[in-house]
Amino acid sequence: MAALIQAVQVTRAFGGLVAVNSVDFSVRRGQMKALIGPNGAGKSTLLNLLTGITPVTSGDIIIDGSSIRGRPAFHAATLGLARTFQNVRLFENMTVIENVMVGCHSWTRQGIASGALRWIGHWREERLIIEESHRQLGRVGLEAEAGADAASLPFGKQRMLEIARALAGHPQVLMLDEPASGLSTRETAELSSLLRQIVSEGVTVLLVDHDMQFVMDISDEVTVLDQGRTIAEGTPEQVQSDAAVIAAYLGTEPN
Amino acid sequence: MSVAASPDSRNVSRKAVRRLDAATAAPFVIFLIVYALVPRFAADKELTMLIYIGINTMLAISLNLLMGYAGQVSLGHAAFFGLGAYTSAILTVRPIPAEVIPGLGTGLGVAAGCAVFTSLTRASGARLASAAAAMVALAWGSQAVHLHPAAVLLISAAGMAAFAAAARSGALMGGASGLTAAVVTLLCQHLLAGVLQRGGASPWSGMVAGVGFSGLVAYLLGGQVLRLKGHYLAMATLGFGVIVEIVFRQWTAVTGGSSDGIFGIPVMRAEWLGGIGRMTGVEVSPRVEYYYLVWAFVFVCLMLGVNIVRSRVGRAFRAVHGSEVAAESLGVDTSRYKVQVFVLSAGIASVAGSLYAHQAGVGYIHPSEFGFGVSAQLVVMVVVGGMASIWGALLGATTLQLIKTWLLGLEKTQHTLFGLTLTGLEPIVFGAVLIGVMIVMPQGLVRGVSDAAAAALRGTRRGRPGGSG
Amino acid sequence: MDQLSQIPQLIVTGMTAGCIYAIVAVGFTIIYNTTGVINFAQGEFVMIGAMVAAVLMAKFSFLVAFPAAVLAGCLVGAVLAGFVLIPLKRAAVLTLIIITIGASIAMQGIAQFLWGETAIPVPPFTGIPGEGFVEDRSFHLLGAVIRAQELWVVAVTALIVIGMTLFFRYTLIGQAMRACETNPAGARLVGISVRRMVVLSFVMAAGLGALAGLTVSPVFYARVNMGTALGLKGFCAAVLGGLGNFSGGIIAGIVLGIVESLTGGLLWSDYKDAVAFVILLAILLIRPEGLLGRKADQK
Amino acid sequence: MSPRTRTIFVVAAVSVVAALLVSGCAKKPAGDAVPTKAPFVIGAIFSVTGDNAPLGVPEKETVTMLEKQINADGGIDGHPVKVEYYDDAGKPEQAVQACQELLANKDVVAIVGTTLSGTSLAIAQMCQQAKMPLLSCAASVKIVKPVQPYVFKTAQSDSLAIEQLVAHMRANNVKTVGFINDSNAYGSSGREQWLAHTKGTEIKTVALESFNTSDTDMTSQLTSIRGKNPDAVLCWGTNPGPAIVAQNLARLAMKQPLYMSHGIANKQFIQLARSAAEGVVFPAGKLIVASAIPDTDPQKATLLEYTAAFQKEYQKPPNTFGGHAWDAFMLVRNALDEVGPDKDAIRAEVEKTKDFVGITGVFNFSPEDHNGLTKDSFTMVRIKDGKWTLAD
Repeated sequence: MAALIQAVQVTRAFGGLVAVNSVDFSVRRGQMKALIGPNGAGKSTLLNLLTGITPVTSGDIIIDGSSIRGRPAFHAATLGLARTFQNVRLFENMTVIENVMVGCHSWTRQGIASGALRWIGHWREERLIIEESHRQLGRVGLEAEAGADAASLPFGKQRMLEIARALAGHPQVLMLDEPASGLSTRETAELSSLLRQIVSEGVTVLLVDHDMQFVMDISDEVTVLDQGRTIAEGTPEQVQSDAAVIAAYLGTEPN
Repeated sequence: MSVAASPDSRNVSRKAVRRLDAATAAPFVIFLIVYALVPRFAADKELTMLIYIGINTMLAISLNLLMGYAGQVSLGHAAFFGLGAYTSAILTVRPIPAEVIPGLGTGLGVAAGCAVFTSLTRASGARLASAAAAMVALAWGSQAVHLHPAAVLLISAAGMAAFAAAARSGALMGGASGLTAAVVTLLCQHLLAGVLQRGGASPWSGMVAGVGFSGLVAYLLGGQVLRLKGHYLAMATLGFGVIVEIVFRQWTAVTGGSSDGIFGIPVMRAEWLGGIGRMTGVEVSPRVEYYYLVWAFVFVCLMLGVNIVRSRVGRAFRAVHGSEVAAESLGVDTSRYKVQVFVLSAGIASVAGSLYAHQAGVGYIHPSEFGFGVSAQLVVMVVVGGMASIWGALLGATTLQLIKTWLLGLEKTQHTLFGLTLTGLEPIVFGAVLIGVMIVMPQGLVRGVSDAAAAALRGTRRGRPGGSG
Repeated sequence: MDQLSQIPQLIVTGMTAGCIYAIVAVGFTIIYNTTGVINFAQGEFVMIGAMVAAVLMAKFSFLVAFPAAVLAGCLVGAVLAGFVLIPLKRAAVLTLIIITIGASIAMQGIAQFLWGETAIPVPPFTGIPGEGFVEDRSFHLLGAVIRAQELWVVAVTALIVIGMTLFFRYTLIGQAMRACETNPAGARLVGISVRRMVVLSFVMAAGLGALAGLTVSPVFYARVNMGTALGLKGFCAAVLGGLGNFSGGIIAGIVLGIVESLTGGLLWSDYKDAVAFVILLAILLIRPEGLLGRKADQK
Repeated sequence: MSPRTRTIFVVAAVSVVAALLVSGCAKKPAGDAVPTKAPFVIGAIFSVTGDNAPLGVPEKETVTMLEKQINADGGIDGHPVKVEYYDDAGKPEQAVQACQELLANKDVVAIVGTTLSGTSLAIAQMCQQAKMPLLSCAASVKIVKPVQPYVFKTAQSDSLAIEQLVAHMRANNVKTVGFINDSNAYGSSGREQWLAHTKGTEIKTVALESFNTSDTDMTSQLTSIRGKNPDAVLCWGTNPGPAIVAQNLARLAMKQPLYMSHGIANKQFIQLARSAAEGVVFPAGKLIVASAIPDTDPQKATLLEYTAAFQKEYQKPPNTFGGHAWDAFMLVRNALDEVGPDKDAIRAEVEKTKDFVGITGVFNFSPEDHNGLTKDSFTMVRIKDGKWTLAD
């Protein structure tokens, strides 16, 4: 199967610091892929590169056949990428459901005049947006909080809301940056089942985490990053027994 | 916001959308009733005050869209207000001197060309500046040798195409922008000369021209400036505002400068709106008619504002405020929406400016009315009313006007305190009120008062079981 | 070109204005660095220093007037700090900015109420006592006339620059103030009282402003409406120098003063005041982090 | 902020407001003599605050003084005079609202003011439509040209000052002039008038510069003028700008004679400019040289009387601007005396006024001339030894 996301010899330097160093990386369609590595390995940077938020210093990123190099960050979303953030980035000035409604932005079209003058297209689309948003909220169990201020949710629910918001855009790929961090055991279990369900619906998932346990349970394939380079790639079992991985983890983090 | 909870029922969600809109419609109905009836109870004095409140409300709405919703601070908003007022006034009473027209037309043409160029190629900074320089050179060159208009168009388009190709920006896009520049230049020169010949345009066309001009300026400026954040953006907008005011003061040939300003600006008429007054049995003076005109615009702005913030694009604006990165990750073209809200905001401010210039019984503008102080006051109106609140803009503008009127009265009665005549108190009280409101109700009056009311209500409820209520 | 021979003179006068912009910029920077607030009342501190000095000079010796002027500035700074502090914890930056705008309007109003709107002449520090007034000494240099007071302005600026550098580099309090903005929570953890630092920063900025005001008042006169323009230009300088960057602000301030003077003298005096802002816009668009600021951190 | 501090703050704020309100309700001390008839109400709008307060404050002080005087003398025909004061802070919008307040008061028979041309122009149309006599104290000729029946002004048009200046320059063989003006309303108006007046004459303007009201140094502009080497420098502005110009000029060692406008006709200029004020020549109303003008001058007595009264009331000398307000107020007073509180009659009466000896000059109004002054209302003054003397 062709790769949905392909990073070719991607490098990113901040001043003198090379955070990601000529990494080749790909995600296949329908996969649940994980990207792991100790703290400071460059995972989040790589994710930011893949989603176009941070421009690459060199190399190229191809999503569904087209390069996003030099394109503005929102372009990746129009190609079917959606993501969540390590430290949740909700729109705190909006309600829960409005957050998800923004998520529908990429597949809706009504412009400012339509909204201002309440043209027929606005009504039609707004209905779709509300339906979709409720569906996504229901899926993550936030239906009851739809009208609440997003900032008032407890942390665990904020994470879920962020996922719902990302899914509302009907993405081909969902990228999650440390989704399990800060979640209780019960919440983590719920998250696992939600992710499985998402994959079963045909959405590709890319997980970034440093928590091996959580990742190993659910992913099909794992890439391990350390100090900006790929050090291992394979099934969870292969990776877990990889000497370099063990060294990297033991060397930096007594986990 | 109460949204029904059955996700799969189309019926319910349709109702939900409708119900939301019905809920927001209620205040408008009240507004319309009050709007129609006010002149029955208000004299000229109150109407004048209301006209100013109306104009300020429009300004506060426009700034609130930009600042409260999209999170882009502007400390130079009075500039757009002024551009609207001056464009309107100049076209109606102070037609531009003939010798300035070629240059002005060229300027407008090049600005339009730049707008097309930057929107097609996303060029900015130095690249845009060099494109502008190329267009200016082409325009001057072709005008200096008095070519046939068709030749001018051709040369301009071809020249820019060549330039763009050389600068690797795409020959086609360069050609399009060159063509735009030439077309707009010729058109503006022709129109301005026509206006000069006829001795002035009508106020309505002045208003339209003002919106067009302010929008163009906002588009060009916004595309560049809105990349900045926080204090830098505030500073850049402040700088823009100051520069525009200085131009109003100093470009005497066109703006009349700061000695006499522009006076004798004709009134903007709307007889049919006066009809509302006649229906309620009021004698319709020019001022009453103007009141109806201004508040009709306020109504439209309130409605557009309320509709926009609750639409797809409005949510995108607010998302930009919440988190630009997150918004981008959801496919929101943040730079585009920032420019869009900036242009929209400038357009509304420009309309307010035209209404200000064409005011019945006054018809006077002066550069001092569009300076930094006014910009700061607009920010205050927005914040006092409440950020991200369209109706709050109305409240903010009203509150400030009431304070001003109260202070005006203070001078008249010559209060004394401890033997001192209290005169010139306005700035002191005004400053103190600002600080007070910000400390006590940093969320603005709407939130502040409703929070306080809610707290009081809770207090009495809590007291009731004890029997003390 | 006779005009070119005017350049030394233009530079000298530009330098005087530039020094004041620089000191105002330093005031902005001090407050910005400890609180993250842009203090729009900074220019009014200059006005207060100048006015208090001018009013007192009429009756007392400079030995009384100068300390009193600086003290008055510090006091007003402390009061303003109080207003900013009350909501500081939960307030948006914009709220704080508006508080300073309100304070600036009120301060001008109070000053006008107390002292009226007329400009007050102030005798130069080292002048020749004349008939009813003190005439300033002046020197000739490269075709430019330099007044003694202008040397005082430059000297005071230099003193402030050196003082501030030493203060922030070598004193504990100075370092503590810097810690507050970078990481208020951390600062609190190690026992720094953020509140006290905020008050201190306002007091310092106000005192410096007042010092600048009294130094420059013999050249510019003392006027209650002198603050706004100086504040805005100083703000320009602070931004051009890269917000939060001391030496940047000072250099930018002086350069701004000189460029302004040169443009006014050689090109268009009508648009002299726009120069600072045009430069500001241009620089912001080309280098958003300011002329001398470091590249924005890439977190 | 703890709830307690907030409470304290609110209480403090409320008490301040309450104090203001209470003090407003407190009865004002009654005047010396209280005539019993219904008062005549006159509106007054001046720029008491803001950049133009140096003009507006003496105007208001003059009117306050006259109000007191008239009431002490038993009022006009037994009616006390009541003035309603408004401050427009130099802002057109505020002037419009103040004017609207006055128009709403049915008792107001005339409006005196405003201080500035801009604010006067902003309310002129409104007063005309409401048929309310307006006696502006501002200079711009556009206030009364074209003539609107209800709009008058008592300040001399700048053109009259320029006529005097030009005459003096001709006499002293000045052919080329470097012109510099404050970019505020007063200065730009002077510039406009100057250019219009000297266009096509033998006096050439070789340099044209401007500065801002809040500017603190004009060396750059003057340097540029020095480059053109004119026969004389003419500066048009109100304090302190012209004082700075004089000082900068002295320091640039420019030897050209320095002309100024009537905007510097007050002691402050001499205080500010110090020795640089020496030798400055400017046109001024006769007020400042009242004691020096010949006894035959019809204005002399009035001028000395006003100077003495003002000095007694406020312990400071009056200035030209206060004089404009004196003229405006007294014109209304005389009209009231003649025809009583009827706006149309007052207007007609003011328009008929002939040979009214005022502070600014001797007024002769007519339906075509609502200013009523000639260039004789100006005289040329030279500063000598820190004093005003009549220039030759």
